[in-house]
Formats: sequence, structure tokens, C-alpha cells
Amino acid sequence: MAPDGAGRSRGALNRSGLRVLSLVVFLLVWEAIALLAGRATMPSPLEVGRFIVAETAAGELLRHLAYTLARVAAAFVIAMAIGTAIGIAMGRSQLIDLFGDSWLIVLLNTPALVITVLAYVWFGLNEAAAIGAVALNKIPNVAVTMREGTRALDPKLDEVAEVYRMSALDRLRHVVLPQLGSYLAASARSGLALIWKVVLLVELLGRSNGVGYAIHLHFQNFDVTAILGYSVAFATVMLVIEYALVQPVERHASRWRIRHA
Amino acid sequence: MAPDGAGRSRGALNRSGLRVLSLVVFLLVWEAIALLAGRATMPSPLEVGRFIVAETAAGELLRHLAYTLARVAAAFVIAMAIGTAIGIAMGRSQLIDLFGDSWLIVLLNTPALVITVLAYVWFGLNEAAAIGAVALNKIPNVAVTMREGTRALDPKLDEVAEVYRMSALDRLRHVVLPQLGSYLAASARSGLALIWKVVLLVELLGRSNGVGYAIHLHFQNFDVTAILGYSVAFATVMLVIEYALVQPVERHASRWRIRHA
Amino acid sequence: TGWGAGTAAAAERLKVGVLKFGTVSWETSVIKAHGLDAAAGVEIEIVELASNDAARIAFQAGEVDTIVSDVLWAARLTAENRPVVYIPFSATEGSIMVAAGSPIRTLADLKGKKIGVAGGALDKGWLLIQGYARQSAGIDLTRDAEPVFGAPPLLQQKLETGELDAALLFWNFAARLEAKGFRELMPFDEAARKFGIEGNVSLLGYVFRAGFAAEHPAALKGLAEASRKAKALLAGSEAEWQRIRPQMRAEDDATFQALRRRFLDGIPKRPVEAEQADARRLYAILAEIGGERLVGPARTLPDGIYWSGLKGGS
Amino acid sequence: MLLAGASGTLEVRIDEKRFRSAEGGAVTAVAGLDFSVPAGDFACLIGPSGCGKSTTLRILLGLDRDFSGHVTLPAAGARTGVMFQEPRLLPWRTVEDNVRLMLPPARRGTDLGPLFAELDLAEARTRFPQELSLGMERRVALARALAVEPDLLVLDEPLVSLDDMTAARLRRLIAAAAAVRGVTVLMVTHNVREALEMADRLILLAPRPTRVIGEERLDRRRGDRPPVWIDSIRADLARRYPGTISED
Amino acid sequence: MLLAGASGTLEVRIDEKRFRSAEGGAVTAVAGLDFSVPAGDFACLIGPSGCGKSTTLRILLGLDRDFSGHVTLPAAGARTGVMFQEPRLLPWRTVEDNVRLMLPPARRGTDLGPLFAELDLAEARTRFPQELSLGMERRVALARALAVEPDLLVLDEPLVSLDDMTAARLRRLIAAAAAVRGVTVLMVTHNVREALEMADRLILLAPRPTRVIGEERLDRRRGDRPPVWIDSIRADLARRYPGTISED
Ligand SMILES: Nc1ncnc2c1ncn2[C@@H]1O[C@H](COP(=O)(O)OP(=O)(O)OP(=O)(O)O)[C@@H](O)[C@H]1O
Ligand SMILES: Nc1ncnc2c1ncn2[C@@H]1O[C@H](COP(=O)(O)OP(=O)(O)OP(=O)(O)O)[C@@H](O)[C@H]1O
Ligand SMILES: [Mg+2]
Ligand SMILES: [Mg+2]
Repeated sequence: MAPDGAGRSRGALNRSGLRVLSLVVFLLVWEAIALLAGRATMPSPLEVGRFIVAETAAGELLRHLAYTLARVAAAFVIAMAIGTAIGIAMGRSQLIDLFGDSWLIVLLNTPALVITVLAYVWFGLNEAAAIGAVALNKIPNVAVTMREGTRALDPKLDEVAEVYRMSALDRLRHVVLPQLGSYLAASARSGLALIWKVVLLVELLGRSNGVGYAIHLHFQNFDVTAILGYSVAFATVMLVIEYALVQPVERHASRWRIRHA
Repeated sequence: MAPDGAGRSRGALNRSGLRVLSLVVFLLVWEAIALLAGRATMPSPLEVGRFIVAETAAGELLRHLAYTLARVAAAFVIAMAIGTAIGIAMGRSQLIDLFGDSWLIVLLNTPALVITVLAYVWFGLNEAAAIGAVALNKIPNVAVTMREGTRALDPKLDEVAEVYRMSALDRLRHVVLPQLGSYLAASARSGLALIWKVVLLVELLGRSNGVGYAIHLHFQNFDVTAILGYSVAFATVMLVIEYALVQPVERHASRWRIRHA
Repeated sequence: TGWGAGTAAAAERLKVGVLKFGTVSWETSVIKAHGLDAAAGVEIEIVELASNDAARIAFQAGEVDTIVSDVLWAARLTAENRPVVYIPFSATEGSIMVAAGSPIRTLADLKGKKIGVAGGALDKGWLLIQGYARQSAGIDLTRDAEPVFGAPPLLQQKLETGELDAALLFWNFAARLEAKGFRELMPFDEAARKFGIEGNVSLLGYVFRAGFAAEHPAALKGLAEASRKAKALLAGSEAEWQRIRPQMRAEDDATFQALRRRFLDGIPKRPVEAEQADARRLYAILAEIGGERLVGPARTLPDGIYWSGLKGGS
Repeated sequence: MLLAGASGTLEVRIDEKRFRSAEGGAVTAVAGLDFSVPAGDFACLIGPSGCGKSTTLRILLGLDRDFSGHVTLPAAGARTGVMFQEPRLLPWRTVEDNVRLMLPPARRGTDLGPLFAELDLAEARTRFPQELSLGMERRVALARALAVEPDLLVLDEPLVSLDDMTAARLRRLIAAAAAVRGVTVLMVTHNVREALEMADRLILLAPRPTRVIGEERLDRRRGDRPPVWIDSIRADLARRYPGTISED
Repeated sequence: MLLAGASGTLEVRIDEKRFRSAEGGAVTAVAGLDFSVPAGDFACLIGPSGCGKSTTLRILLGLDRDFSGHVTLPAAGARTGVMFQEPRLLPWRTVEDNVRLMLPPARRGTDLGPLFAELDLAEARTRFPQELSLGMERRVALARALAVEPDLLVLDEPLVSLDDMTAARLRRLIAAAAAVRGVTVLMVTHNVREALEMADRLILLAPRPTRVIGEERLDRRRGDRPPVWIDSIRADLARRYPGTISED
């Protein structure tokens, strides 16, 4: 009933408006907490901002951030690829599922600390061990999610692919992966977060750079401002990736869905 | 073509057979690694088993395990309930989604260390802070997964609920939650694992018991046998929960699905 | 990364794992600044790590040739067939801190109090104080008080806010607290002396794989030499301290002074034989209190832990 | 706009309904459609495939509010029984639960046995929808619509995918439900014979964007309409609406 | 068991097909069904709702191998065009992609324009399935089945949910595709008139568990079957198979 033409641009306006509002409220809440908690235990957003600027100027922040992002990216790609393959295989074949199930649960429930330490001890304190350890921590999570997604695949569409003799690759691209879309999105997002948590540990235990290393150094001095500074810097990078990359891709991939008013 | 009657019991036999086989292969691989790596950096399954027995006899293992399980359970329940509620709300309402989106990403990408330290600093070195910190680490992951699930809900079934004026509760129980089933399963499984990873950190930073504390204690001495012992003990508990509880429930909840031959 | 094999790198190179803001890095920075390593015929390569855990992993993985760790750990590794040798680095130890105005005056006053313990249940200081409290005041701190284990920075903060009544902290944390007006209830070495230990025992030291040490005695000798010279420089020169001050992360002058004083107090001054004798005694006591959970299979300090190259010299 | 009046008459006026397609571009599905069905009447909507019938039903059911126009429902708080064009059952609930869960809470305890028996679903009550044939699923959907004892019954092609025998039986069942005083029925069908057998009025629709191109009242009493009468009316309609109703 | 012979004849023998239901208990869908369709023949399967028609099709398509019996396909490596009872389109692909992706790689580049035009889908080519009406979705499914230029065409109620005009046009389209030498067609329908207009043979099925209760060859040339002829055959069949085919 509203004139149709206005709908789209109004939507776009609302969209950024709400995002900005959300950010403002976030900063206000933070400031309020800082006031209540006292400077020592909770620095204000401004102080953290100042720290970020100073640390960036010193060249430290960007260096650590770059190392961490590179590790996150590498581990992410490896974990998503391997985890998805395992998950689909387990979801499709009962045999593989029964066999691999317990391995998956054991791996899932092995502390990151244990995996990391063993990786370092066996393969040395190097980038490959670090990234491998992170990926190994994340693979079972991806696999578990993708397995559920594969189990929820629509057998009716499979039958269509079967009678029309689609090639395995076509099936994957056009039938399977689109159905796994939301599972992929979920495990990519929470996966990035998990990886980042593990990267911190991995850096803490065996690297000489990266945000995890930096955060731990400052933790020794209980420098909450610095810890929050690094944390905020990383989260900001993730926000940018999310809004500039992930969400547009997601919107495009799910444009076929009928949206509710 | 196979006589129908035999199918079910043969299936059950295969099932346990495969599981046992899988376990045996797992232990063999482990033993092989232990032989290759040398006792110091990788103890054999037997040694770890002996440690578990000794530590259980000393009363240590069960005590730490019980503490950790209690924390895991509490944090799990809290995180699943709150995370699911947030996820559904964000999936359903574009307004809430736009507003909460950036908060979610920030929380998702805040290191466990930061959340844990702040929780301890603000709320004291107590159980509530520990469990709260764990739950807070896990909530965004649950929310992200459930949001994807909610977005994938079938609008056609919603319309049915609408025209027949189902109550909100009935809708949730009979229309929404069953569709979210596989998302719930995925986030419960990988969630339990994440929680357990965070619990270790939380226990390490500020608790005087629990598996995380024990592992760290032994880590100080680089006692790989002990670390693996605790890790295996926990994984075993999880395996039992999985096979005795989660999988039967899951099978029952998805019995309506047509299974492929 | 075999034990005893050592790295096949050039004989005179030595990789040292240090914590960026840790005390070892104060020393190595002096060494580097004055070229003390080259003068002693060894080239030190510094590998910065984020935590003690990281240092131990790096050492286990053979990524660094030496780290500074405690003698108990060295003994344990040796007893577990991973022989190491040890060169004393510092005798500074942690202590129990309480607020300036705290009513806690003696160990007996700890009864019913919340005590933060930085190193966990098997921390050597914690065990020693436990033993001493039992002996002197007849109280079992694990039962009669409420120990809280946790990360040192967190415990320091909790002591400052009053959530803890006392905290057993590593010496650098204790120094910071001291600068803020906190009071030492009882230093570690005081407890040790109560058990018949004669002098300061250097419980921290450089640890090397025995095989590496055997193959590269010159490198070890060089490090020991450089370390001694660096300590001497620090003991005698204000300028040196001003130079490493940024690394110390001292937020004010009082903290800086406290850190400096404690560091200098901890410089090992006794012949290694005396050290070893006291270490042996202390080890036996700790083994008794802590049992196998603390010291591992060895009930006595294994022989040959103290690097033989130091004997008679130092 | 959606209003429930007390008039008892179902009034539908859709000035325009446009869809925006995902690939950009707009599709006008309905333009200037206007009809009304008096309380208790049985109306059939007939129009070519893709003209906008289901869209119209969704609008009058309140499922789509993004249109310009106005809908008046027969009575405030009227119960509605709906059979969508696809079965739309909950796959994770048994046949029986699929029907029972949609009942108003007060009627949840009703004995559904007779209804299932009439629909030949007695033995399927405990099965899950995916274990049924499509025709059976559609019958469950019909059971769900009838079980609520609706004041307004909206049926989108209820009788396709059924064999002649079953279809005939279900026609009688629907007619019986419609015979209850005051039940207004709106049924989409492509089967003109079926419409002529059951309806009080036919509403003939244009291709997309749809509007009403003709309304026919059928005055002869339902149940007393022999095949010859149906054939003659049909031939007459085919002559008058050549693009909509075919010769045979 | 599923074998592709060189005989050219489609032979289907299903001794028994049982489903195990999720709630326990077994459902025998087919018992002792046996029929064959010579190469190039157009056969219609007619049977009551839920008797086992779709199950039979799934078995002969090789989608269900858990049965006792034997299937021989017309030719090894024959291309099959299938229209399932529901449209089964890929919701995340456009109409055009839905058709094109199912083509054998060699034919991916074919111009689909004429086919879409005949099915009145020209303007819907770039839309997604959820933006179509059900009747349109069904037409896309038919387009998909015809586009592969099949040797065997299997259609499960292809023409429901379509208005008379469209249905008549599509009947002609299917008949034209079937007229190509050697294409074997198996079509399920509930519309006896439709079957009598299009088929070379009718295969009449019993209620569940289904088996063949009668086979009728229709010798009169397709395309030369006036309504009177169809009506008379139909009346004859209704007399001979009273439970399966109704009077009018
Ligand atoms: N979400 C949508 N986006 C774009 N176009 C749509 C959408 N939904 C429906 N349409 C278009 O609106 C028109 C009417 O669709 P509708 O489903 O109402 O047809 P119908 O009359 O029910 O047809 P049928 O008899 O085939 O079921 C169709 O052309 C369809 O393509
Ligand atoms: N997976 C299943 N589990 C149990 N029973 C099933 C299953 N699939 C089908 N059936 C049963 O098998 C019988 C035959 O089903 P089928 O789909 O073949 O019927 P149909 O002849 O195609 O009917 P319609 O004309 O309604 O489409 C039905 O009674 C159905 O309930
Ligand atoms: Mg429709
Ligand atoms: Mg069927």
C-alpha cells in the first residue's frame, strides 16, 4: 500500500541508519560501563581508540594484525575445505559415518591446548605447525555442521539429478552446495570466530608475533586498554569483511528466497 | 532383494561392529605414532590408560571431571537457550538483525581471554563469573547458527500456521523447532566442544579445580601422559553422552526422514 | 628433534628463548648492547615468546637451545630420561603479599583467608610455605585457608581490589605490589632458611639439553660468561638500567626501583658447589612435601644437573 | 488493507498486486480485480494457469498485505479452512497430528475417525507425510481444512491428483461441508465440469494481470444437475468465453 | 534388479515392494505387478490414489533398488526424461538453468527458446521457481523432461493444475514428442479421457498392493479419436472395470 517505488531506497537508508545507531548505542553502553567500573578495570572507548592510534603509529598493531590475519585466512581455507569434504562424506555414507563418528567426537573434544602442544612438539615451532594446529581444531566443527546439513538434503532433488545423470561435479555445484548454503554460512561465521580464538592460543604458545602474542604480553602487565585495543582492532577487521564481503555474497546467493514483508 | 527381516538386526550388528573396529584402528594408529615419536613426546595408549586408572584411584580425575562437567553443562544450557532465542529473533526480524548484527560479530570475534578476564575482574573469581564467561563465549556461535536456520525456514509452512491461527507456542514447537533440528544438532555438538575448549581457559585463569586446571598443572611439567589422560577421560565421557543420549534422541527426532538405502 | 643430538647448527650460535618483557630479556639486551656474547665467543640469537608455556614448548620442540626455567623442572626432565644441564640465572623468588594495613602478620593469620596462588597447587613456593605453616603454626593451608589458583596478573588485580586477603606471586608481580605499598608477609628464602637452607638458592637457570651441552661446551661457557658480565654491568651502572627501563614496563619510579632491587638481590653469588648442596637439600624437602606429583620419579636431585663446565669456576 | 466486516459477504477488491522479482523487474499479477461472495455461497474461480488465482487467495487470507485494495471477510473472527495448492503438511508430524494440531484448542480432543475414514486415510493416521502418495497427502490437507469446521473454506484445486472415484467421493464430502448454513466457499479449479457440478457462482478470470471477465450464477439446485445440463452450460460458456473455457 | 537390455521393450516385473514405516510396521505397495511396453509405444497407467503408481515409476527409473523383481529398460544408455508428480525444480536456479543444467553436456548450448515459447514460459526464463505459479512450475518440469530429447519419457500426472486450454496445448506437445520414432512413453494419469486421447495402451491397476488388472490396446490412430469415440470407449471401460473407472 505504500507506493512501491520508495520501498527499496528507504530500505537501504534504514539499513545504514540502523547500523550506525547500533554502533552508537554500543559505544554508549561501553562508555557507561567504563564510568561505572572505573578506569583501571575498564578503559573508555576513547582511551582504547587512542591506544589503537598510538600502537598503529608505532607499527606494532598492523604487523601483529597482518600475521594473525594471514594465519586465520590460511587455517580457515584449509579447515573449511577439509571439514566440508569430511562432513559431506559422513552425511552421505552411513559406513563412513559409523566409522568416523567416534574419531570426530574425540577430536572435537580434544582441548586446543593439547593439539597445539603436540603439533609444536612434533613438527617444530613453525608456521605450518601453527596453521595446521588451528585447522585441526576447527575441522571437526565444520565437519559436524556439514554432516547435519548433508543429512537434511532433499532426497527428491537427488532423484532428479540421478535420472538426468548429472555429473558428480554438477551435482555438487547445483544441487548439493546450494542446499548446504546456510550451513556453510553458519560454520564459516562461527568458524572464523573459533579459529581466531585458537590462533590466539597457538600464537601464545609458540609464535613471536600476532595478536595472540601481543594480547598475552599485555595481559602479563594487566594492561586492559591494550588488550581491548587489539581485540577491537581485530573485530573491526572482521566487521569490515562481514559487511563488505560476506553479506553481499550471502545476499546474492540467497536472492531466490522469498522474503517476508 | 535381501530378505527384509534380516535387514534391521544385521544393521545393528554392523553398527556396533564398525564402531568397535573404528576404535581399534584408532588405538592402533595412536600406538604407531607413539612408537614413531618416542615415549617422551607421545605416550602409548597403555601408558595413558594406566595414568587414568592411577589418577582415578587417587580420586583426582573424577573430582576434576565432575567440576568441569558441571560447568560445561551449566554453560551449555544457558548458551543454547539464550543463543537460540537471539538467533531466532534475528532470523525473523530484519530490524533486530540489522541492529544486533554488529554486536554479534564483535562478540563473536572477541577472544575468550578477554571475555574471561573481564568477567573475573568485574564479577570476582567465582563460579558464576566462570560459567557466565563460558556461556558468553558460546552464545554468539549458537546465535549465528540459529539465525541461518531461521532464515532457511519454509515460509509456506508459516502460512499454514498463520491461516490456522496456531498459538505462538504451538508454532514454535511444531513448526519452527523441527525445522531448526539439524541446526540445533550442529550447534549443540560443536558447541559442547567449544564450551569445553573455553572452560579449559576459564579454569586455567581463575579456578582451582576442573580438567582445565589439572591439564595446566601437568602442562607445567610437560607431562604429556597426564595431559592426554585427562583429555581422553573427557572425550570418553562425551562419547558416552553422544552414543547413549544424543544419537538416540536425534534418531527419534528425525525418524520422519526417508532414509536412503 | 632428538634428545642429546642437539642442533647441527654452527657451534658458536646459541638460540635463547626469552619472554619479551621478562627478566631474561633484560640481561640479553645488555649482552647484545655491549657485544658481550661475541666477546665470549658465542653468538646469541634471541627468540621472543609470549609465555613460560611457550618457552617450554619451544625448548621441547628443539626450536631454541636454551630457556630459563626452574631447577625442579630440569630435575624432572633428567629423571624422565631427557637429561638436561643447568646454569644458575637468578635466586630471586616470589613471596606472599598482603595489603599494607592488613591484619595478617604471620602465617598463622592466614587461617580462614582467601589466598591467591600464582603457580598452581604444585608451585614450589606454595609447597614450601605450606610445609612451613604446618611446622611453625600447625595449620594446613589447603584446608584451613582458601587457596585460589589463577593467572598471576588476575591475582594481583584481585589482591589490589581486596577480593583476596593475600597472594603468593612471582617476584616481578610482588615488586609491583611492593611499589604500591603492599607488604611482604614472608619471602620464599626466609621459609627456605627455616628448613635449614643456608644461602640463596638459584632456583632459576638456563637449561640445555645434555647432548647439546656436550657438543657445544664453548657455547655454554660463552653464555655463562656473558651472563655474568651483564649482571656485573647492571649491578654497577645506573645508565644500563635507564636503557632497559622501557623493557621493564615499570609504570612509575617506585616500581622501577623495586624491580631493580629484587633483580640485583637475586644475582647468584655463591660457588656452584654451594648452590648445588643447598639445592639438593631444598629438593629433598620439596619432594617430601609435594611427593611425586611435584618432582616426578626422582626423589633426590639427579646428579650432573649443574653443568660441569661451571664447577670450580663461576 | 484487510477488514473483517459484519456484512457476512466476502468482498475482494484488489486494485493492483505487483511482485518484485529477484532478478529485478516487476510482475503485475492482479490489476483491478473485484468480486464478492455472499455468506453461504459456493464460488468457483476459474482462470488460466499463472493468472493470479493463488495470489488472490493469499491476499484475501491476509498472507500478503503488500497490495493496493481492500478485503472484507465474512465475519470477524471467522474460522478459516484452507487447502493450499500443494499439501503443505508438517513432514515431522504424523498424519493425525497434522490435522489435530491445526484445530482450535477447544476442539483438539475431537474424534477424527469418521473424517479420516471418509477420506480413506484410516490406515495412514500414524504415518508421516513422506510415507504417503501425493494424492494421500492432498487428502490429508483436505481433512485439515474440513476438520476445523470452518466458516470460510478456501480451496486451491482440491481435487487434482485423485482418481475419478475418489474425486467424486470428495466432491460429495465438500458439498456436504458447504451445505452447512453459512459456510462460504471459494474454490479454485481448472475442471469446469467440477465447477458446474458444485458451485453457486463461477467467477471467470483473465490471464495475468488478472481481473474478473465474467460472473455466472448457477441457479439450479446443487445435487440436481444431470450431466446433460452440465454439458450444455459448459458449451454455452465455451462459446461466450472462448479464451478461457475450451470446447470439450 | 535393474538391467538394460537391447530388446527395446520396457519390461517391468515387481514381485513385491514393501516399505517399512518409521513408526514400525510394513506397507506392501506393489505385489505381483507385471507389464511391458514395446519400444515406441505410449502407455498410460491408471489406478486409484495411493495404489503404487509413483512407486512403480521410481523402481523402473532405478531410484529404488530395494524390491524383488526385475526391470528391463528399452535400451542401454537410453536417455530418460522424467516429470515427477511434483515439479521438483532447484529453487536456487532460474527457470532456464533448471532446464539447461539437466541436459547432457553435449546439448547444453541448445536454443531453448522455442520450447519455452510453446510452454508459454518465455517471460519466466530468468525467474526463480518460487516466483512462479504451481502450474508454471509444472510446465518447467515438463520442459526439462522434453528438452533432453528422451528415448524414454516417464510422466507422473503431467497435466494437472493446468487450465483446459493450456492442458490441450501440452497434450499436443507431448504427443508430438512421442511421435518421434522409438520414444517410449509411460504416463500416469487420473484423467481417463486424456489417456484415451493420447495412449496406445492403457494399463489398469488395482488398489494397493497394486498389480495389473487389465490392459487395453487402443488401435485407433492417435489424433483421429473424436469425442464420441472416446466417450464410448470410456463407457465400455467403466462397465468392465467398475471399481477403477467411473461412469462420468
Ligand atoms: N514471489 C513472486 N515474485 C514474482 N512473481 C510472482 C511471485 N509469485 C507469483 N508470481 C507471479 O504472479 C503470477 C500469478 O501467480 P499465481 O500463483 O497467483 O497464479 P495462479 O493463477 O495460481 O496459477 P496456477 O493455476 O498455475 O496455480 C504468476 O505469473 C507468477 O509468476
Ligand atoms: N517411504 C514410504 N514408507 C511407507 N509407505 C510408503 C512410502 N512411500 C509410499 N508408501 C505407500 O505406498 C503406497 C503407494 O504410494 P505411491 O506414491 O506409489 O502411490 P500412487 O499410486 O502414486 O498414488 P497417487 O495417485 O496418490 O500419487 C501408498 O499407500 C503409500 O502410503
Ligand atoms: Mg495457483
Ligand atoms: Mg503418485
